Amino acid sequence: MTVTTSTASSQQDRDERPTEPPSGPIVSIRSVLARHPLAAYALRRFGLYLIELWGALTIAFFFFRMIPGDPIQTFIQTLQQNYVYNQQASAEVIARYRKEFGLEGNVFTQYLHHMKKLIFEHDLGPSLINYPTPAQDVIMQSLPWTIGLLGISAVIAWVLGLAAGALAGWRRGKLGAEISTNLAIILGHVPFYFVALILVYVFAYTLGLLPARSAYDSNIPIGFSPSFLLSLLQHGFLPALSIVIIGIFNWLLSTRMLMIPVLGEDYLTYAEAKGLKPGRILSRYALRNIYLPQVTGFGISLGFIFNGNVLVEQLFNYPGLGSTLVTAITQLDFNTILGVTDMAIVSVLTVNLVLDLLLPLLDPRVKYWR
Amino acid sequence: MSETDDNVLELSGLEVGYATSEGMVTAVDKADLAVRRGEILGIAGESGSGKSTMAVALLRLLKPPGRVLGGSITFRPKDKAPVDLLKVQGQQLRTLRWSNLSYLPQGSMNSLNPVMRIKDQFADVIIEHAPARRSEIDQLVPRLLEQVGLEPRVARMYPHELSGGMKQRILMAICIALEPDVIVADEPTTALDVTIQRVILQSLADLRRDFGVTLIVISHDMGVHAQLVDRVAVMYEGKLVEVGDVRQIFKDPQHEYTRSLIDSIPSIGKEAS
Amino acid sequence: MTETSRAGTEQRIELEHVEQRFHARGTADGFMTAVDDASFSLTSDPPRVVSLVGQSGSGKSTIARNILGLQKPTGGRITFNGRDIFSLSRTERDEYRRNVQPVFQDPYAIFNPIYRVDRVLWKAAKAFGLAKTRAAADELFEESLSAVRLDPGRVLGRYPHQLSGGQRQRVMLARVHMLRPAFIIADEPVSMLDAQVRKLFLDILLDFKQQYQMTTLFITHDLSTVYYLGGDVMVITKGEIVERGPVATVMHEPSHPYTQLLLDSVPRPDPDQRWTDRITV
Amino acid sequence: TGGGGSYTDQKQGAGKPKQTAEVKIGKANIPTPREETLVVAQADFTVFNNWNSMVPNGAPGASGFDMFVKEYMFYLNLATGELIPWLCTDYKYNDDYTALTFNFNPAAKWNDGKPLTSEDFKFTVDLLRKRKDLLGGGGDLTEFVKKVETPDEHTAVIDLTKPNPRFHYGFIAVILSGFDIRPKHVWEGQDPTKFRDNPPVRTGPYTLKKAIQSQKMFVWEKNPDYWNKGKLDPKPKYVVYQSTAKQADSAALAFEQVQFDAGSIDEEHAKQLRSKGYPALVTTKFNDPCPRAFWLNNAPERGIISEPKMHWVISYLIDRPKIGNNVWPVKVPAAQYPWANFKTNDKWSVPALAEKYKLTYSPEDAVRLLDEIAPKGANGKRMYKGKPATIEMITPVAVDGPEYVMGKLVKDELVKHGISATMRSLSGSVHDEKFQRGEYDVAVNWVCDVSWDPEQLYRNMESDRAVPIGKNAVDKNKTRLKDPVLDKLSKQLSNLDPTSPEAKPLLEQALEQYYKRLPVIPIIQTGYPQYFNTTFWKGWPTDDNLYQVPLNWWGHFMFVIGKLEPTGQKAPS
Amino acid sequence: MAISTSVTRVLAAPVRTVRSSPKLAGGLIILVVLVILALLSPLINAVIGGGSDPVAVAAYPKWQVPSGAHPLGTDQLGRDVLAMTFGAMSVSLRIGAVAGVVSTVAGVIVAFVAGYKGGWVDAVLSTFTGILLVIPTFPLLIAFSAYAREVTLFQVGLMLSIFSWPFAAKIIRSQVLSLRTRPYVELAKVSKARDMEIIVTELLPNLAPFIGVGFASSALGAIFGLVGLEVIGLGPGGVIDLGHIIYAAITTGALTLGAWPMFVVPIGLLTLLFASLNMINIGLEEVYNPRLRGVTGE
Ligand SMILES: Nc1ncnc2c1ncn2[C@@H]1O[C@H](COP(=O)(O)OP(=O)(O)OP(=O)(O)O)[C@@H](O)[C@H]1O
Ligand SMILES: Nc1ncnc2c1ncn2[C@@H]1O[C@H](COP(=O)(O)OP(=O)(O)OP(=O)(O)O)[C@@H](O)[C@H]1O
Ligand SMILES: [Mg+2]
Ligand SMILES: [Mg+2]
Ligand code: NI
Repeated sequence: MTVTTSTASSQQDRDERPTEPPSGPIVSIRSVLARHPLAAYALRRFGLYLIELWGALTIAFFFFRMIPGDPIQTFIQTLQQNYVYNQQASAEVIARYRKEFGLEGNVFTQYLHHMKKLIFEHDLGPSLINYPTPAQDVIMQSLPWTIGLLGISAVIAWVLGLAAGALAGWRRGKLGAEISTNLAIILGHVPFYFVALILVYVFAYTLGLLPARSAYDSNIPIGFSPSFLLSLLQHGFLPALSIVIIGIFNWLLSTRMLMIPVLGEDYLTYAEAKGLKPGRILSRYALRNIYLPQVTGFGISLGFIFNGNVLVEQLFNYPGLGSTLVTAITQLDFNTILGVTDMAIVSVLTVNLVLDLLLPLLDPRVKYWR
Repeated sequence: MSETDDNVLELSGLEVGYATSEGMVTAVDKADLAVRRGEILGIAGESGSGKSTMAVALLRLLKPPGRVLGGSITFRPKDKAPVDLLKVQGQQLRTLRWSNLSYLPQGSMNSLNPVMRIKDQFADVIIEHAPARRSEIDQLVPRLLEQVGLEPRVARMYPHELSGGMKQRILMAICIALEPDVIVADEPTTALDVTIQRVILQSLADLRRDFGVTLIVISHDMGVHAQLVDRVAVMYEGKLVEVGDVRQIFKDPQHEYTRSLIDSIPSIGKEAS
Repeated sequence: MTETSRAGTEQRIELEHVEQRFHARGTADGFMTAVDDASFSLTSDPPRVVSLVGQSGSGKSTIARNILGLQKPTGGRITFNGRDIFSLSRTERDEYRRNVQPVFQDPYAIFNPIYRVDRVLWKAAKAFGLAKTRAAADELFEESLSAVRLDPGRVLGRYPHQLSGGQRQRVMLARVHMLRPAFIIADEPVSMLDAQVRKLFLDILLDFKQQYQMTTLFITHDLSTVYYLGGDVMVITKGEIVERGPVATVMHEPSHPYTQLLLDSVPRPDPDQRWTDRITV
Repeated sequence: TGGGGSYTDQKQGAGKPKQTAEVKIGKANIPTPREETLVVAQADFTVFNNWNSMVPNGAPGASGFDMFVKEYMFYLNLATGELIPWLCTDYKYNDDYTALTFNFNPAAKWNDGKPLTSEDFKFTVDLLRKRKDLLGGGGDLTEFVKKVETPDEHTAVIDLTKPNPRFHYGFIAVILSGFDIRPKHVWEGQDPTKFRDNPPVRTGPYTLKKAIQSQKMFVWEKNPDYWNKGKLDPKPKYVVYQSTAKQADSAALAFEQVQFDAGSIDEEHAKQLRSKGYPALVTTKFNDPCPRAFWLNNAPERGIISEPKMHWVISYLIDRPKIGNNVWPVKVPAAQYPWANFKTNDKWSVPALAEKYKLTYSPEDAVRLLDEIAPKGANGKRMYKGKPATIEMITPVAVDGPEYVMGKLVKDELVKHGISATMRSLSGSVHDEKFQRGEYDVAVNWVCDVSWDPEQLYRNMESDRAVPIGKNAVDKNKTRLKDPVLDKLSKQLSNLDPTSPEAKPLLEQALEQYYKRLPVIPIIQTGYPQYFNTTFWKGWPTDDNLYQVPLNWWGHFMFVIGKLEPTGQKAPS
Repeated sequence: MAISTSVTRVLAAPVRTVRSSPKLAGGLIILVVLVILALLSPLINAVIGGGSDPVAVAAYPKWQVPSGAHPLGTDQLGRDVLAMTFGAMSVSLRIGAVAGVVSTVAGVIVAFVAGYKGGWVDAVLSTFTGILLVIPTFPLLIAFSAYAREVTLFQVGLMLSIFSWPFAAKIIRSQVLSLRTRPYVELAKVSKARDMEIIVTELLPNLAPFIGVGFASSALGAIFGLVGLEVIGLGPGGVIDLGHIIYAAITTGALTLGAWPMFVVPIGLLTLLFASLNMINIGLEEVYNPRLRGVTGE
C-alpha cells in the first residue's frame, strides 16, 4: 500500500535525456523507424514489455522457490493428511506428484519446465487445492466474482475519488475541502475489514436490510434474470461499500496532490482571466490535465485485483480469488499461487502496455520517444 | 463631457503589497495613472519594479500572498457603466473579463492549456461570453489566426506543437476574439528572439489600428517602447516616477531614473570605449 | 599566481568540424542537428572577445557545452593546444579546466540554493589550489569581489536567494576573476539582467580582457551587446555558422541575409526611428 | 487483580440472567426449505467436483460426504465405547492371527441400486495394495495382505503375510473416518489417479443433490432407497454443509439468527449467548482423541534432554491446571496417560501406576532434579557435562496458539531456573522436517498414537525404529528412544490380543517403563465443544446424554442426524 | 559561541520549514508523541504489571472488561491490552523505521546510480525496478511470512522493504534526472568535482525532502503491509505489532463480545500514525514544491 502521489509517475519516466545517435549497421532500420516514430515507439515499448514480462515472471518464480521451508516436504505432509492409514506416503506417491506438479529436478529445471508450460501451453499445471483441475481453471472459477466485486467497486471508488479529490484541491483552504481532505488523511488507511464489519453489524444483523453473506441468493438460479441480478446487487452492496468508502479516500488524496501543482499553472490563471466559470475551469483545464496519470494509476491498481481482498471475501463468504489464494498459500499449492501471481503480472504489464500505447493518443503532451 | 471620459482606466492611489515572512512588502506604491481610450501605453522599469504586480492587480488576478492595500481603479467600458475594478465580484467580474478587459500574459509558454486544441481555447471564451456567436466559431477562429499571421491549420494543433512566437500570437488572437476595450500585455516579447519580437510588435500595432483597442504594454526593454507605444509610464521601486509622451521620455527625460534608464541602453552604433 | 604566467605560451582552443546531433521526433532520420560542421578557434594571445550570435535554438549553448566538455560532440573534434579535450589525461584535464571557465545564462540556477554563495568561490579556490586556508581564501574573495564592484561584506555569508540576479551574475564573474582562466565561455550571461546591470557586467568583462588577458567566447542573441563588446563575431543559424568577422565589418556590411534580418529586427531606442517596413518569418 | 469481571460473564440486569431471550430467525442462504434442512457451518471448501480421495485433496473433507454418504464397515462410538457393525456384521481372526474374515450385511446396497458385495471390498483392497502411487495405497495393505478371497458374496477373507492381531483396526471408523469401499461396477476400468467419482456412488442415507461452488456449499438429499432404514431413518430431508465466515464475529451473529444449526462458533461467544439467556443453544463437550503432549528427544547427542531425569524436570514444570483452565479455550482436565480419557480407553489405565508416577506441577522437585544433573555454574547458568545446558523447543502451532503458549510457559520456567531455552513456532513443513529428523529437544504438539491400545505407541518407540539424528524417522520413533526393556515388552505384545489376559501384565510393565523414561509427556486432555441450535432440530447429543461423538466432521455424525427430530418451527418467509 | 550560532543557523532552515506548514508541524507533533509513547512502553509495562509481566500469557484472567487495574481490559490470553498495545506500537514503529531506512537507502543508491550515470546502467536498473514494481507483493509477502514464522523484527522490516524500495527509487530517480543538468551541477563539474562529491554535496541535500517523503511512505507502507498480513492471519509469528492485536480481535470476534478496546485502540493508533506521516508527506511536498508555495521567483 503506498500512500503518496506516485500514481503520476509513469509520465515522469518519459524524461527527455540526451542520447547520442549510434553508429553501425542498424542505422538503416533506425532510419526506417524514424519515419514512423509511433511505430518505432510501439515496437520499443513492446520489446520492453517482453523483457519486463520475462523478468517479473522469473523473479516471481524464484522468489517462491526461495521460501524457507521445504515445499516438497510440505507437499508430502499435505499428501499424508489425505492418507487413510496414518503412514508415511510411499516413495511412489511422492515421485508421482513431484513429476506432476513440476517439482522434479533442480530449481533451474523446474523453472524451465514452468516457463515452457506457461508460454507454449498456457498451462500452469494441476492445482493442488483442487487436484487434478488445472490451476488456471481454479483461478478462472473465482476470478469473475472478484472482478465483479472488486472491479466494480474499484471503478466507483475511482470515479468518486477523482471527483472529490479534484474538488478538494480546487477549493483548497475552504472548509468543506479541508474537512474532506483531513478525513481522508485520517481514515484513508482504516482496514476495510473494520468498515465491513460495522456495515454488516448495522445493515445486516441489526437492521436486517441486506444479506451478510455469499454472492447471491442460492434459491435463484444463476443467469441473467432480473431477480438474480437484483440478488447479486443486494449481496454485493455491503462488501462493495466497504471497499468504496476507503477507496474514495485514497483516490481523493492522490488526486488532490496532483491537482495542487496544476492550480499554480499559468494556464489556469489565464483561464480565470478569460472569465470562465469555475466549473468549466475545473473540468476542462484542471482535471483534464491530471486525469491521465490517474487513469494509469487505476490501470495498475486494477491489476492488483488479482490479489483479491481476502478479508472482505472471507467476512462476506464471497467466492473470490482472495480466499482461493489464501487457501493455496496455506496448502503450498505452488501452481495456483504462481498462477495468480503470473496472471497479475501479465495483466498489470498488459494494462500498462495498452495504456502506454494509448496515452500518446489521449494526451497530446506525452512524448513517446525516449 | 469631462476630460476624464476619454480615460478608459483610471488608477488612483493603487497600493499593492506582498505578505512575506519579513512583513508586508509594498510592490506598487500609491500609483496614479490614467489610460486614454485607444492609446498604447507603455510601462517601463527595471525588473522587480512592480510592473507585473500592477497589471495583475488591475486584472483582479492577484493571488495570495499579494494583496491590494488601497486605492481604486475606475474602468469605463464602451457599452457599460463605469465600475471600480477593485470592487466588482463574481458574475459581474466574469462578464467584464474578455469582452471588455483582456490579458496577454507574461509567460506565454505555459498560458495555453496543454491538453486542449487551440480552437477549443478560442471557443471557450466565445461560448462563455458570446453564446450567440457559437455557430460562427468555425469561421471566426481562422480569421483571428490570420489576423496575427498564422495559418488556419494551427487551430487543430496542440500548444506543444507550436513555437514560443506562435503561442504568443495565438494568445493575441484570443485576446481580440471579443474585441475588448483594453488589452493588458505583460512583457509580450521577452523570451522571444529579435526577429519574432519584431513580428509581434507589428501585430500589436495592427491590433490598435484594426480594432481600436487600448493597449497597455509592459516591458523593461526601452527599445520596445520606442518602437511601439504612444506614452510611457516609468516605474521605479513600485512608484510611477514619470508618465509622458514617448518622444518626451526619450528626448527629454524628466526624472533621474528615467535618464539612467535611457542612458544604459546599449545599442548598435554606441560602442564601448 | 602572476598575471603574466601565460605570456609567451599561446593557448588555443580549436573546433574542427564539430557536429552535434540529438534524437528528435518528426525529422526524416529521427535526429536533429543542433551544431553542423562548426570550425573556429579561440586563442589567448592576443586576448579577444569573440561573440557568437544567433536566434534561440540555433545551437549556441550546445557549442558552449561542447567546449566546456559537458557534452561530447557526435562529430569532429575539439582540441586544446592540439590535444583532443575528450581524451585528456587527468593532469591535462585539470589544466584545461584551469584555463577554460564558464559563466552561465541563468543567475538563479547556477547556485545551489541550499548553500551560501561563498561556497562557489571557496570550492573553486580549493579545487585549483589558489588558497590553502579559509583566511587566505577570504582575502582572495574580497579582492575578486571588489574587482566586479561588489561589496564583499554584503555578499559573503549570504544565500543565493538573498542576492539580486545582477549580484549573482557578478559573483560568477568574481569567480572567473579569481581563477584567471585563459578563456571564458559566457553563455548569454546578461540576457536576464536589466539594462543597467548589463552594462556594468559587460564593462567588467572588457576590463578582464584588458587586465588579465582573458579571451571570451560571448554567446548572445542580442546584437546590441555584440556591438558594445566589439572584437570578432560569428553568426549562427540552425547550427551553422554563416558569417564571421570583426564586429564593425559584420554589423555595417552584413554579407549573409540572415545577419541582415537580425540587424533589422533590433528595436532602435528612438521613437523617431520606427520601423516602416514589415517583415515576415 | 480486581478486574471488573469478564465481557462474557456479565449478567444482564442486577446480577441475574435475563429471562429467556427471543430467538430472532434470520434468512439462511440455502436453496432448500429451511425447516426441512439441517444446516452445518463448516470451514472453507475448495473442491466441488471430485470425490476421489485417492488423489491429493480429492474429496472435500468435512463436507457431509464422509458423514452420511460413505458408510463404514464398523463404527467405534468413542462416546460410549460401543462397536457398531454397519456394512459388516462381524469380523473374525483365525487362531494364529494370519487370516481375517469379514461378513458383509446382505442388505447393503449402493445408492444406484446395485448390491454391495465382498467383491467390492476385494476390488478396493486390491487396488490400494497394488497401486502404491495412490494415496492410501501401499503401506500396511502391501506389507500384510497376501491375498483377499471372497468365498461368497457376503464374505471376504484376508490372508495375512504374518500374524497380526491388530489388522482389523484399519477397517473400523474410529477417529474421523474409516475404510472407504468403492463400488467395483463404477470404478472398474477407470484410471484411479484421474477419475473424479462425481457424483459419488456410496451406500449412505443421503446422496449429493448439488455442490454449489460459488456458494461454497454442498446440498445433500435423503436417499429414498436407503438400505438400512430400519436402523437409521434421519428426519432432515436435506443437509447443507456450507463454509461460513471464518471470523468469529460473523459466525456468532449467524448462529444467533439460526442461519445454521450446527457448527463451531467459539466458546466466548457461546458464553455470551448463554449469559444473554439465549434459549436455543446446546453445548456438548467431547474430548479430543489426541491429548496435548511434549515430545522429548532421547538421542544422547542432544545433551541434557536425553537424561530421563530431565524429562521429569520438564514434567514438573508443567502447570497442567493452569493450562487446562486458562490456555485451552474451554476448561479441560489434565492428562495422566498418553491417550484420551475415552470410555474405550479406560481398560488401559492402571490407577496404582498413575498414583506412583503422578504428573504434577512441582518446581521444587524440578529444581532438585536439575541440581542433580545440571548444577548451576558461576553465572547462574546450569551446566551439563561441562557445557551450558540448552533446550530448544518447537511447535507447529502459530504464536499465541494454545500449544505455543504451553511451550512458552515451560520455556519461561526453564529460563527462570537457569537453562537457556528457546521456543519457536515453525510452519507445518519446517516443524515436521525438524521433528522427523530429531533436530529438536522438545516438540510441543499432541500424541495421537493410541487409537486402540497402548502397544501402538510402544511399538513406535522400539529401538530398531530409532534412526540417527538427521535421518527422517518416517513417523516412527521420533523421540529416538532406545530402551531394551520396552523393546522386549513391545515385541511380546505385538503378537497378543491386547484385551487377552496374557497381555495385561505386560501392558502394566510397559506403562511403568514408559513413565520411567517419559519420552512423551501428556499435558491435558483437550476438547472441542460443539454448539447446536434447537430452534429447528432437537435431539442433539448433550453432556448428560452423549450418545454419540457430536463432531460434525466425523463419520459418526450420521448417527446424530439419525436422532434429530423437527421442532415444527417454521422459517419466516 | 560559534558553535551555538552555527547550530541555530543549521536549525533555522528546518524550523522555518516546519513553521511555514501547519500540516507538517501537526504531523511531526503527533509522530513525536507516538514515538515517545512507544519509548515509554517498558515503563507502562512496569506500572501496569507492578513487578510482573502484564503481557505474559495468563497473567490475568482473560477477557476482563476495562477497569482501574486494566484500563483497556485483558485479551483472550489474559494479557493486559493497554500494555500490549503500547508494546505493539513500538514494534510497528520500529518495523516502519527499519523498512523505511532500508528501502530509502536502497532506493537512493539505485536512483542515484541510475539517474546520474544514465545510459545502459540506467536502462538496466530502471527496468529492474520497473519489474519489481509489477510483481504483486501481496501473494509473495503472504507466502514468505506464512513459511517463515518466527522471524526477528529486523527481518520483517527487511522483507517488507524488498518491495518498497523500487517506489522510493522511482520517485527519487526522476528528481535526480531533473537535477542532473542543473547549472550548478555543471559548474561543479567544471570545478573538478568528482561524481561522488557532486552526488553527495550538490544533489543529495536538494533531494532531502523527496528522500523524506520516500522514507515516510516506505515506512508507512511497511507498517500497513504488515498490518495487512497480520489481519488476515498470515503475519510472521513472533512479532506482535498493532496488526497482530487487530488480528486477535478479529479471530476472537472481540467486537461482538464487546471487547472494543482490542479493535478501537490499535486502529486508532494506526490511524493517528497514518495521519501524521501523511501530513508530514503532504506538508513536505507543499513546502518544497515551489509551485505549491505561491511565491514568485526562484
Ligand atoms: N508572491 C510574492 N511574494 C513576495 N514578493 C513578491 C511576490 N511576487 C512579487 N513580489 C515582489 O514584488 C515586487 C514587484 O514584482 P513584479 O513581479 O511586479 O515586478 P516586475 O516589474 O513585473 O518585474 P519583471 O520585469 O521581473 O517581471 C518585486 O520586488 C517582487 O520581489
Ligand atoms: N540534450 C538535448 N537533447 C535534445 N535536443 C537538444 C538537447 N540540447 C539541445 N537540444 C536542441 O538543440 C537545439 C539547439 O539548442 P541550444 O540550446 O544550443 O540553442 P541556443 O542557441 O542556445 O538557444 P537559446 O538562445 O534558446 O539558449 C535546440 O533545438 C534544442 O532543442
Ligand atoms: Mg513582470
Ligand atoms: Mg542557450
Ligand atoms: Ni497504501
